[in-house]
Amino acid sequence: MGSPFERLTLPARVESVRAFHRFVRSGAEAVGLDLADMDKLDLVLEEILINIARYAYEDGAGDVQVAYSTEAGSLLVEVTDQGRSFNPLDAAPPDLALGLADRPIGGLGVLLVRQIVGLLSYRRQGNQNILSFRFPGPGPITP
Amino acid sequence: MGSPFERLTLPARVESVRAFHRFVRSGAEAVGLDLADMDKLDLVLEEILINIARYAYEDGAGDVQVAYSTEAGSLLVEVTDQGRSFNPLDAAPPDLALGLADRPIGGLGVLLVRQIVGLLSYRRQGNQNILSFRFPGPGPITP
Amino acid sequence: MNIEATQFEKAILLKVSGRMDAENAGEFDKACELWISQGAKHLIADLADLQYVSSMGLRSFLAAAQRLRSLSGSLILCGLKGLPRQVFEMTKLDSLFPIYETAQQALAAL
Amino acid sequence: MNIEATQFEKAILLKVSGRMDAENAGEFDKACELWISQGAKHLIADLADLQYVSSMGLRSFLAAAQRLRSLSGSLILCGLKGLPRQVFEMTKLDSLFPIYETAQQALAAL
Ligand SMILES: Nc1ncnc2c1ncn2[C@@H]1O[C@H](COP(=O)(O)OP(=O)(O)O)[C@@H](O)[C@H]1O
Ligand SMILES: Nc1ncnc2c1ncn2[C@@H]1O[C@H](COP(=O)(O)OP(=O)(O)O)[C@@H](O)[C@H]1O
Repeated sequence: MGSPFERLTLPARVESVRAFHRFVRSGAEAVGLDLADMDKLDLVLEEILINIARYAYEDGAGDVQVAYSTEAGSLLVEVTDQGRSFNPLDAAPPDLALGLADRPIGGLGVLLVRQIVGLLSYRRQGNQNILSFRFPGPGPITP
Repeated sequence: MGSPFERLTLPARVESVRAFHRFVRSGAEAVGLDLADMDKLDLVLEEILINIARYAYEDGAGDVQVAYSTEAGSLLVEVTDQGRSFNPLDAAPPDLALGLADRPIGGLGVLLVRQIVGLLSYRRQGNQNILSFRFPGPGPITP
Repeated sequence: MNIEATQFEKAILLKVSGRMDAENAGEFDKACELWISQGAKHLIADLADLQYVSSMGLRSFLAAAQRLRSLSGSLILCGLKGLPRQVFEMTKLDSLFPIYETAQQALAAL
Repeated sequence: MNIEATQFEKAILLKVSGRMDAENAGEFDKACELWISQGAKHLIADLADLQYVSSMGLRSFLAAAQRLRSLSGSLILCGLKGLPRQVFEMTKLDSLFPIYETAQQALAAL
């Protein structure tokens, strides 16, 4: 079975994102992600974390936990918050056909996550939102 | 354990590549690869198959087999030939610093495979070369 | 992230390098505001050495472009490659900006 | 793959669309040869609608560029995005060609 999860919990704030990036970097290195994939992983994490910081907590203060586990060639990442229930898989996609003048400034974070991660899983467990995804670039087969 | 392998064997010729593309497409769809990843998978396969067609067999004629298995969110691909022993992981990388006039026309196939697939596994088994790789885009976690 | 500005006759060239994320995208906003307040009509963002950009960076590019457009100017991009290129393509923002391959080309076209 | 040629005063624009693979890259070689034999100095390959290119296609681009260079001409690329862009970047071929964002920009620069 998979290796146990490494976990880091920090306040859900913009200023925590880089610390989470450094935290998952060890896992990314352990599974041999190349630099391009590491940047993509950082991007996905940043988008999820920024949204939690901005939208999850009514009073604007709360924590977020990032956990990862390195399984055979693959990084499992799980992001957990205790904010309002939000399933990004149900979010309406933005209208990408609008011209410059009409294009709203924003609404692209969830889209980027879904495009990069492909399939994403979401579950609501008690008062928690748990988003998870696996991050290998196409990898080697494992016997 | 993983699902059993689907297998297709064809002559190692340029003209077989598109048939192999169609063959792996079903596996790619089964694991939910998006269109961008399918193109990357096609590219990796084409590069490997073209090289086998061009270099593997002394007398220029032989077969190649592509096998795939769809495991939880991940496509395992295995390419087998009976040609001369060739481990692409040992191939010297081309010199990418050369200018237009000096740049050899070629030598980029193995490089592309290694860059896209990240880690690749090779084994020589009897008289066979077996190249294998896993092709998920970053995918969902599986319970 | 580092932003290096060079003043040309018809535009300001902003060479943005490194990583543009939620924490520092505001610096790009400020650089744009500064040059716009000094009368610049066209800003050229050279992204050839930009390694990473998240959606907070995209917001900044979009906001600056809309602001300049309302002043009959423009935000022009060049050097778009790697992950930033992919991010612009995934969000279809690449169709909303004048884009040139190099800063030289962008300047020559003004 | 489809190749559509348009003759301009200073260059031939070849709009290459679809998938360029080992089986059909030779058609691009032939199109280039044809125009070179008719005296074309500069060919512009517009790849905006090229969805896929493998290393056999890269060979064709490189060969045409070297051929044209020896005739004091050039192979100019434009519209490079998506997977083809990534393939050019991974092989560092993007540094060996004059590249423009659009065919219009490429033509204007000649
Ligand atoms: N963690 C979250 N909790 C609640 N709502 C969220 C969360 N993440 C995103 N949203 C909602 O989804 C919308 C789209 O998010 P996103 O695509 O990142 O764009 P933006 O944040 O720029 O609006 C947000 O405007 C917000 O309403
Ligand atoms: N299946 C193979 N069997 C034997 N030699 C191979 C095989 N694949 C590749 N090679 C060798 O590796 C070299 C590099 O291959 P590649 O990167 O695809 O470039 P190219 O085929 O254009 O030379 C080839 O020139 C060939 O010598």
